[in-house]
Amino acid sequence: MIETILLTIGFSAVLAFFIGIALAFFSQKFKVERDPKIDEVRGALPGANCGACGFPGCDGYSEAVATGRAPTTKCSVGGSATAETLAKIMGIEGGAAEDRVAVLLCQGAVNKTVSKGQYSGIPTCRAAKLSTGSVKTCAWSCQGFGDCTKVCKFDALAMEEDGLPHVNYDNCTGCGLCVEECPQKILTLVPRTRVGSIVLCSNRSTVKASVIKTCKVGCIKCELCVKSCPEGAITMVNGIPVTDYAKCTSCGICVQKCPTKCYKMLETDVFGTKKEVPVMEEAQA
Amino acid sequence: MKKDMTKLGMTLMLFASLACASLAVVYAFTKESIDKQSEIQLQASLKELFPQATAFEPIQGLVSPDPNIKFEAAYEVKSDMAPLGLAMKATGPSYGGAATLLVGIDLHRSIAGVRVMALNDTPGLGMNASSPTYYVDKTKKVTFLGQFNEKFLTDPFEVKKDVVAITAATISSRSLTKIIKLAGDAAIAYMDQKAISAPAENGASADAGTDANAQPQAGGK
Amino acid sequence: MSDRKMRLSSSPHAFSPVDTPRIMLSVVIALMPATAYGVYLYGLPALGVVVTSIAAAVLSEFLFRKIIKASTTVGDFSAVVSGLLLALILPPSTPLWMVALGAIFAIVVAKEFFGGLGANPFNPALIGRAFLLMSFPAAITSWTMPKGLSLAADAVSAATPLNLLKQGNALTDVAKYFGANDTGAFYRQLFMGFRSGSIGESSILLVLLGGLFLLAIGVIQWVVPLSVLASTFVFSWILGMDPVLGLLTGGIVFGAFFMATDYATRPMTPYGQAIFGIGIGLITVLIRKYGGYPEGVTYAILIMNTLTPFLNKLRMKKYGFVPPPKPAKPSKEATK
Amino acid sequence: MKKLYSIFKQGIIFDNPLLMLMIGLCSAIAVTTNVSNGIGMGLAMTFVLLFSEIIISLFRKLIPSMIRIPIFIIVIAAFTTMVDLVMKAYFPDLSKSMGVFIPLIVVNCIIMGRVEAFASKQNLASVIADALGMGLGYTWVLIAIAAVRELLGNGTLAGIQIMPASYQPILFFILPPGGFFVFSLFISLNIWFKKRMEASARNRELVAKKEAA
Amino acid sequence: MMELGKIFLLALLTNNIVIMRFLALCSYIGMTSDVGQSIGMGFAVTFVTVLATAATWPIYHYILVPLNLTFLQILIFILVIASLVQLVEFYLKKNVPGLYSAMGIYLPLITTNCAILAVTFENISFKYNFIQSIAYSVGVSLGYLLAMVLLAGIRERMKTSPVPKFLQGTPILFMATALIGIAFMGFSGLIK
Amino acid sequence: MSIRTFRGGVHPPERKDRSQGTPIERVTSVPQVVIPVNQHFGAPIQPLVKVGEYVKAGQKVADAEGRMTVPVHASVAGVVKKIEPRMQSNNTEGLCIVIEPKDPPEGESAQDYMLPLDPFACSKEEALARIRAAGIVGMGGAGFPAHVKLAPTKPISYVIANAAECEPYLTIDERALLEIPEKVVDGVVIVMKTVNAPEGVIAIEENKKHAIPYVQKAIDENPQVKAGMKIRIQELRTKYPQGGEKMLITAITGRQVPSGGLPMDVGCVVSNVGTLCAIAEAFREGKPLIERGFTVTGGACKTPKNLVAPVGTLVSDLAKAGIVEIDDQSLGKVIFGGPMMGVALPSYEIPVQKNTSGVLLMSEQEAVQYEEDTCIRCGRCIRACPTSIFPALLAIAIESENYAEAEKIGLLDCIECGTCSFVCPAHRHLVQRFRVGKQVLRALKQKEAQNVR
Ligand SMILES: Cc1cc2nc3c(=O)[nH]c(=O)nc-3n(C[C@H](O)[C@H](O)[C@H](O)COP(=O)(O)O)c2cc1C
Ligand SMILES: Cc1cc2nc3c(=O)[nH]c(=O)nc-3n(C[C@H](O)[C@H](O)[C@H](O)COP(=O)(O)O)c2cc1C
Ligand SMILES: Cc1cc2nc3c(=O)[nH]c(=O)nc-3n(C[C@H](O)[C@H](O)[C@H](O)COP(=O)(O)O)c2cc1C
Ligand SMILES: Cc1cc2nc3c(=O)[nH]c(=O)nc-3n(C[C@H](O)[C@H](O)[C@H](O)CO)c2cc1C
Ligand code: SF4
Ligand code: SF4
Ligand code: SF4
Ligand code: SF4
Ligand code: FES
Repeated sequence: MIETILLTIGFSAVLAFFIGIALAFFSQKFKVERDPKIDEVRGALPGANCGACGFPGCDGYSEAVATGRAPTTKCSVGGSATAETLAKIMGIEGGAAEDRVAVLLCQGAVNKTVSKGQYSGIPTCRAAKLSTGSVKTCAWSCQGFGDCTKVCKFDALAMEEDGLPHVNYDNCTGCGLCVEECPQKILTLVPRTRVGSIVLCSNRSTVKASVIKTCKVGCIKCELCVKSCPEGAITMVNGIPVTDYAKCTSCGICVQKCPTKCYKMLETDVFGTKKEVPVMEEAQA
Repeated sequence: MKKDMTKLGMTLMLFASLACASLAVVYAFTKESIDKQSEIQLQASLKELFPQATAFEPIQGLVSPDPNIKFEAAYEVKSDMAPLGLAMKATGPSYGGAATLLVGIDLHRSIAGVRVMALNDTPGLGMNASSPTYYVDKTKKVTFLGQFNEKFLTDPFEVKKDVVAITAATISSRSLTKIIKLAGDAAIAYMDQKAISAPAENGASADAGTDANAQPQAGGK
Repeated sequence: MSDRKMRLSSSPHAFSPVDTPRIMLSVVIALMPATAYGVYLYGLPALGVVVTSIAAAVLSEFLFRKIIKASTTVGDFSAVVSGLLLALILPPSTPLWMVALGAIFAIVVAKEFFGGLGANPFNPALIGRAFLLMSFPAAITSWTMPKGLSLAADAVSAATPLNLLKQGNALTDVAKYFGANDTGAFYRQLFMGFRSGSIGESSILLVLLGGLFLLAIGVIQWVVPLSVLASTFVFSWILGMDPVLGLLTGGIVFGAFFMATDYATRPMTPYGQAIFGIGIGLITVLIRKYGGYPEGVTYAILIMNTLTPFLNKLRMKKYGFVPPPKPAKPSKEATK
Repeated sequence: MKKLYSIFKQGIIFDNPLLMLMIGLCSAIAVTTNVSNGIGMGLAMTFVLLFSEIIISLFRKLIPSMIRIPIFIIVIAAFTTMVDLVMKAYFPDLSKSMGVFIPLIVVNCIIMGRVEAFASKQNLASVIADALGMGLGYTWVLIAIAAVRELLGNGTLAGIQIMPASYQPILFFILPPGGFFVFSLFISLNIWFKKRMEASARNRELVAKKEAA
Repeated sequence: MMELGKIFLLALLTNNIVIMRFLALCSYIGMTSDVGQSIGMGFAVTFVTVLATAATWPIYHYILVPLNLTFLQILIFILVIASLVQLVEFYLKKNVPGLYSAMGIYLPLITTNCAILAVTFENISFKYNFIQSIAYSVGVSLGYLLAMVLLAGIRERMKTSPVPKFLQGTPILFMATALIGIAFMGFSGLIK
Repeated sequence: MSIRTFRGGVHPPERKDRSQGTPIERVTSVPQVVIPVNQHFGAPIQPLVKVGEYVKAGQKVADAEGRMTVPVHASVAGVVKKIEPRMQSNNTEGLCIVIEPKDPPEGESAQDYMLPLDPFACSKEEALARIRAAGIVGMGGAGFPAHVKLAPTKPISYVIANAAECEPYLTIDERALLEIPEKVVDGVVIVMKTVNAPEGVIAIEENKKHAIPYVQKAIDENPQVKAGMKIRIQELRTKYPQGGEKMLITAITGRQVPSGGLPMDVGCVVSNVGTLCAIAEAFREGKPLIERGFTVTGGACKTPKNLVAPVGTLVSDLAKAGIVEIDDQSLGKVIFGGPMMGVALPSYEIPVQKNTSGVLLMSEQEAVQYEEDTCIRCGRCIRACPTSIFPALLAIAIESENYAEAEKIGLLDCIECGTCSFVCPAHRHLVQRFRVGKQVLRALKQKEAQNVR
């Protein structure tokens, strides 16, 4: 018995000693070959793997950052905090990534717009647009099949009863996936801190009569906003009024003047409204 | 770095030695019992086949005529020096791989009994061969292996003729029957060669008597 | 022009009248002669099996989809086809509760769990049969004599031709067992369908009739059945078995026309289908010759089902196919 | 004490190694053809888990991180061997029917996972709670699966005839595909259960919020 | 020769390590989301299994048995396999970087792959000689590869099919394996 | 003469009998025309006229520089009323010039045609310039600029006149063969001369066999043919999409247009019968493409007929004028083009364009629409697809967003003929999926190209 034990100990000691040395040797070897920066950068990223940075997931981006192939500000999910950390890791001055959120530039709820016909086909915005031009008579309207909601990885978009996607600004990270997905290009990224007025309509038709016919909340090109703005901050660009935020003082005159109520104040009407108030009820009131 | 590595090696060595040492202790305590296990099982089975036996002497030189079936061991069974028969441990292919049987052959050139040492067939089908509660003859409560008791090796040993098959396991039935038959034939050849045969009348009748006690239904055959 | 909304959709705006229910019904129709003959041969028990199987299949599909709150699909009749096919490949003496269990397993586990019609990777009816075979091997391998053969009014248990052959009986003996004088007569008898076996497979003639009907109306294509039958014939022959008998027994014809052709589980591409069929024939023959069972169509088809996703990759060249420019390897050729 | 209990509870359902974490699956299905095997395997596994965790936790400060994996392996392997030897010596039948699965405890992902994630960081008491919780979580699932399979597939439980004699065993359940089948349903059941628990927790939260407001 | 073929086929089909013997399930579930990946993993495992057999069989028979240390089998084998994996990784990285980038990501997963350990144990407990052990290990690991690839194929198919919610994810993979298993029952009895 | 065809395809119910027998009717007076500025495949062009301006029929009203542009002409003489976006036959709003007919001032002609040009006396450049100046685009559907197509960069061995008209319902090409075969033949010889092709083929489906004698006669009487030019008639099996140019080329020459290639890669030029007539008119009469023939039919159309009307005529105006009687009660779907490839529109207040070959007014019963079921993997689509791509597999690849696989299967080779959707027993929206898929794939490729740069 003692013999067995001694033999065992001797044998295992020799074996383990060699394995220990070998392992230590290998792990040293690996250490040298790996760029520790990649891991460090990877560790600083939020790990959502959303691809908004334009690289295949967080891993791809961290490699690109570590090798200096990509700027440190591409991760919109992590926002400025991440950008700063990355900049620190890379030892460079980091411009902060802007903290933005998605805003839907259309208020064409199903009860405010006119459908073009009885569409039947693949229930996605892209397919509907391709086959019918637009399922509503407004060619710029939200198609209402929620392609955008399907790509959002942060549960920030949901189709509501009114047939429009609603953004939950608490969840939105400004990754812009929805903006890219929307075939109508009516979602846009707006800095979270932006103040001022914005037109929630994308109808670029120059024919006033046709806008009136197609949508109750469309911009009818009356240009009252342009004319009424005391700061001269609003100009018509391509058939749509555009606010110059450098000039806009949030006085709210344009919002009041707009006959179809498609001009809104970002800080109160857009970001201010909580999701609990569905647009449908507002319409009935 | 070198020092580092040596330190790591030493730590690992320490752990390994400790682990192995404790293993060695456990091993030393269990060794005997493990080694005995298979022997115990074999002895127990042999004893079941030949209750009066006092000695099992390993014998050599039995070769199977079928390359698929191997005789792993053979024993001459004795009761106080008087031969009782042979016991063969034979392995051959069955439905789910190798099957190992212990076949006892008595001096009357008939099967004294069969025990399963290893079988890997389908549970509920082929495995029923080793089940003590699966009866091929429900009225008489004869198990699949039980039907071989007292069966003379001059019989044809053909499934579905003189051997009742396990339902839906004809393959297992046939393979096991074949192993039994080959083992039996080889044993008889050996006995003939060594001129081992039933000694006095009374001894034989005593044998038959005990067997009949163990398997009362076999008396009908 | 009125205010009514026009219909809008992508082209085309016209559709063929052949839809899923119609296809499934045509399979049922094609199976009718074989079913009727099976009922004629084995009487009420066979009818019971058929009715139970179809009812259990349809009902379980309906209830399952209700429970998971999916749309009801019994209207496409695919469950009827599966249920009927399952019944036809079971022995007529199968206890009805087993039949029902098999049908439920087939529909719920093999089909609905995977997403329903068209999404199942394995042939539901065959999974049902394999499930029963492995669960109750005794019941699913006990056959009865057709009534007409024996004088007894009640079911008489019997062996099937393949069973007898597997047990090493000579062909002539097997022929005698079925009351045929010589092998020629025996072949003819097998072809016409007077013998023991599963409910639907007895008469090769009627099965062929149904199969040809499906071929004629374009529900199935010839590639799969032909490759199955041809490879069974060829491989039987190569392995030294009677190739004609190989086709006449063991449900290979039935399997080739009705089960290997199952849309959801056979490959969709012609090359894939050819290999699929050849594989079925080969595995069937291998199982018959070396396997644990006398008959292997069920497993042959199921095993080939596992390869379907890969066989689907064997596409033909598309129209105007231009081979992608190969990375030039002139140096090697030059040295040769 | 409460903390220990919650650690213990975690392994039984919410972080059940088999159903939720889905590690250590191999042994789970293979040995569950009857309940005795399930119990034996569960206990063997719990034993190895418990003692490995204890040892690692005790020595955690002495183990250099660079060679921690080999050391874990050595410790686990040592205990596994002990179980193997003991079973062979005193439960030969059980040992035979579980075959290679006892030695395979050594690569069972559960043990490695727990040792790495838990034992190498926590104190002795939590480690024991964790090991027992995980072990019990593992064992009950094995027994439950085994019970279903044995009952339906053989009509018995732990070898004792339960179903009436007229019951026709459905062999499918004790054959390998039946193992996968039963296990699959177990997982989906557990996922469903967990989802329901989470939903009701969320509901409670919402209600609480509303009441507060 | 026949014997070797039988050992190989039994291990490959009839007693398929994953489908009939429930081993290596972790990577079976984890690494089959696409066919290419499953093939990569399969070959990596095949390579390591054969190597492990070639290493452990002599160790057992020429070191442990003479020294009467067979009870150290588990410990020694697992250590040998773990080191082997590391060694292979190191070697590939340095000398065959092409293969490494294709196979490297799978290697760490292999250490805890129970199939490899099972094979090395069974080589001993089935009393195989060296050549038979190699045949067995090739059969088992190609069986693993086969199972991986088959499931990957079905998974690819299931990507677009409306699997009921309660089965989505892992449950349906096991369900698919159950059905593959039913199909594989056809091989049972084929090779005896 | 053997009947030729291609692999795959279907034979949907023809329904041509409804309008087959009615001779072409010329519509001359319309209350207004709405002329979309962009009617061609290529770069957009700009209006050249202002609101209130008086224009003559045939006067150029919009044009722009650029190879892939084609001018647009006023189709009636009158006053430009509006220039604004209107719904066009492709379901989108686009800039249209609205002209109200008005007699010209005393003494002036209402027409502003070019001078006739002898195609056999002019240079190739002059001929192409004439074809462009006449505003000719492909009238078979795609609206591809004819002057671009007729300036191939590869040698051409066949000029094929596409008179297959494989779409159900449509009969206008058939009527052209019966009524003005000489113009068709003239068009063929002009094109042959322009592209320097040795052989011309007029491809006719079997179901229009009765037109062959007329065409043969026109061929025999054509002076150029008499002078040695070679034109023959090829009969084709009646099968959709026999008129697709790839299928046509394969049926006639046995050659396959390479993936991603053009007909000229296999030495062919394919032109629709209407296009050929328009070319003939542009040379012989100097008349730009301001009129086109089309079939108005469908279950909700009480007066199925073949019409020739000024480009820009609103179908609703035809209805108001009683030229076409429409059963508004049963009308369910309005389609510009044939039932297999046409575009469904929200109303029939839509102008007829240069590439409008038919207006289908389908009744509700005809215009059935189905919910999509899961694919039953029957393989019908695979057998029917004329390009031998695998629609069912392609759809799966797209659904699982595996665009690399989709491209490999042949997404970009799909000609969107709709055969697969037609035959699908599960009513899968296959073609629509491929259209969307193409769009996404192209976007992905573009993105990739940008990333590389
Ligand atoms: C799942 C399954 C397991 C089987 N297991 C066995 C077995 O263990 N032994 C056997 O001889 N046959 C087994 N078989 C095979 C059949 O039961 C048997 O080969 C065949 O039906 C011939 O049986 P019979 O002639 O007894 O009816 C099995 C079959 C299946 C489907
Ligand atoms: C499609 C199909 C598949 C079948 N598969 C099997 C099988 O795998 N195993 C089996 O024993 N019988 C199977 N059968 C039943 C057999 O064909 C047959 O009833 C039995 O094996 C004896 O056949 P025989 O008449 O050719 O001897 C199947 C029948 C059909 C129609
Ligand atoms: C599926 C399909 C069907 C077509 N059918 C016809 C047809 O019947 N007649 C026709 O003239 N052009 C048809 N075309 C258009 C032709 O492919 C081709 O574009 C046309 O003949 C070229 O002539 P064009 O440029 O003069 O229009 C079809 C195209 C496709 C894709
Ligand atoms: C030609 C044809 C063959 C079929 N064969 C089978 C079959 O063998 N088994 C089955 O369960 N269903 C069969 N079906 C019915 C249906 O396709 C089956 O329920 C699907 O497999 C379910 O997805 C068949 C249908 C057709 C049209
Ligand atoms: S915003 Fe765009 S993507 Fe979202 S539902 Fe509307 S049209 Fe679709
Ligand atoms: S709403 Fe749009 S921008 Fe915001 S997180 Fe979702 S996808 Fe990204
Ligand atoms: S639409 Fe495309 S995929 Fe469908 S049949 Fe036509 S070419 Fe083939
Ligand atoms: S025709 Fe429809 S159901 Fe048939 S394979 Fe094609 S897509 Fe699937
Ligand atoms: S791979 Fe076997 S337990 Fe994880």
